[in-house]
Amino acid sequence: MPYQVKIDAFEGPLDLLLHLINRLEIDIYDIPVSQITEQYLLYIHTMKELRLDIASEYLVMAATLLAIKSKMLLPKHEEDFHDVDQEISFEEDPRDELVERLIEYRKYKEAAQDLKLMEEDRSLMFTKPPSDLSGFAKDIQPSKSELNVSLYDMLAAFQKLLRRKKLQRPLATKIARQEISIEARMSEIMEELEQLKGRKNFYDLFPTPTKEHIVVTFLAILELMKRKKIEIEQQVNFGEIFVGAIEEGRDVVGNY
Amino acid sequence: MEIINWTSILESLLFAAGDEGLTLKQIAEVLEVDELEANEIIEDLNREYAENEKRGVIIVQLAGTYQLATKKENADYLKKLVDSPNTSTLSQAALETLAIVAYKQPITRAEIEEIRGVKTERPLHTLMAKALIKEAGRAEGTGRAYLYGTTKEFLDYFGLKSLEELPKLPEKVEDEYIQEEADLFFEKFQETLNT
Amino acid sequence: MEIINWTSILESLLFAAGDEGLTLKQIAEVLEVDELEANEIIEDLNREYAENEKRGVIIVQLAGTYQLATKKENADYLKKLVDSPNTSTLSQAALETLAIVAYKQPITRAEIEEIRGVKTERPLHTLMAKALIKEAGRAEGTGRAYLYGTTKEFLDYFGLKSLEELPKLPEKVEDEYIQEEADLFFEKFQETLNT
Repeated sequence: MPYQVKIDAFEGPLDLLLHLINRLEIDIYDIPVSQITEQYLLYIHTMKELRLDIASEYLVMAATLLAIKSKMLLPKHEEDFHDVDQEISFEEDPRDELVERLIEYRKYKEAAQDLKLMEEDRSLMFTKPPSDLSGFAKDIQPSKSELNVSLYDMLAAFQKLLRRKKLQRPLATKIARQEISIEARMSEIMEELEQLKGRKNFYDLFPTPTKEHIVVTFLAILELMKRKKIEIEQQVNFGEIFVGAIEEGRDVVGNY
Repeated sequence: MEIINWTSILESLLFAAGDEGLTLKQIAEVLEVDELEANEIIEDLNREYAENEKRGVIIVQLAGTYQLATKKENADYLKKLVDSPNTSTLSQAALETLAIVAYKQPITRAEIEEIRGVKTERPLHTLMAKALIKEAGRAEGTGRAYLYGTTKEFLDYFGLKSLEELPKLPEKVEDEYIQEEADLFFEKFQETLNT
Repeated sequence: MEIINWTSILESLLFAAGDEGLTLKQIAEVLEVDELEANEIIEDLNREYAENEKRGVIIVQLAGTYQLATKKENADYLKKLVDSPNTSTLSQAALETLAIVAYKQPITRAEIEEIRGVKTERPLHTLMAKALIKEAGRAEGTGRAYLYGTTKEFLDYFGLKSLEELPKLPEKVEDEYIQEEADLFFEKFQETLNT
């Protein structure tokens, strides 16, 4: 299976080029094409050495750079022709299009940086969920009509909820100290899985964010695997892990 | 010398804790003072609330926790807010609840409240009345609480053919792995350059 | 004569509304005043919050609503109480994509990929799932590709009142910035080496 990772610390060929331009302290409006091409290819080569999948965009850019390089090396035979309108031949610098793309991309890269700072700043503010106002409501049945929301509204509400940093619950400390045995956690997990009648995301088996609970849960899962009560499935590296109960009656060799 | 505004910090804490409230112990721990001092800060803030007529909240003690609550004398306005026609479409509370039910069904009310951190009776009621969710059996175990799930109307309303069409939630964990991998690669890459 | 403490009532309302927030219109309606007066009451309360150091909250305007939030300077204390402190932030790919959508909306995926120079399916997916962008119609012409635009949640997430508050897109990036960026890069690189 190919090593499926985002191959680089860069966001694509343009980002890589910008980085090389910065590192080599090159004027973006006057890029020495052969130098940058050499550096770029070195990078691609290294990725190959490491047997990493190289996104096709990187190869396309390599080809583009080579094309520009060869265009710039071409002896300008036609120059005599263009004596009269030199301006046109000046405009046709083979690098122009690339430079334009780099500058355009850099604009948004910087804007992304601004957004990052804003994200950070915003995260310093905490809000609270809307209070339960049922005590103030008249007891009228809400009507079935007049719904006016979209799927996005629902998703947004959910994200807001997830984003809302939940403070520790006052009871959390008590729950943490209430020791749960591996055996008990095992039956809990089995009960959860059987009730579900399907597979459950591995991470959903860790609802309580205390170290003890996580460790106990983890050991419980290992033990259940050993006893062939559950099976774990992961389709790709770093993909989601699913846990499912092995149905009883299924032919399983076990020593329990 | 830096002056620490204890009451300001306490107000921030109590505000963010919302209906869950905070215990004296929690407050003392976060402020890094002993419980006696914490108690004084609480009283300080509460005095400010009680005496300053511009303030609309007070501190109440409920089930061993301190929490903020709106002043009773403003109840009429809160009633008006609830009945205001502008709040008659699905509220944030109802939408949150609906999303939780949609993604985590079948789910009990207690589990929803665990996620939301607030009472969820009314939003559930609203959603049932609008036929977006329904009772879908009972949970195992003590209490045998009702389980909630979405309805056909829910799918119709959002133009979904099936629940599988719900947008997938982003996998946080996966992204983190990718970042690690990227770092690892970068490190290796630099090594090869330097050799 | 009965004196109505407008700021007290407003504080109660904003507290109860939480992060659902209230629009100026809602506030005016519930208080039974016109929007100009409502605005004055809001400013009055916010002045009290800003000037009184004992206060731990402020009024913020997010995506067209007013809501209460804790003061930024108390963040360190609040973080101590947060359940899972490793909050996920957006990846670089997602931020870049989002920046392009924000400034060029409505925009198709092909146009975004043209600017970024890479496939952008995954970041778009993440941003949709996080409700930061949405499908905003279809482009004219063959294919009728989806157009993407930002959502209200986008404004809320970045602490913006409206899209107009977005920082201006730099027409020409200064060299100074490039240098800074390079420095940052090498700093990161060093970190990677040292770990």
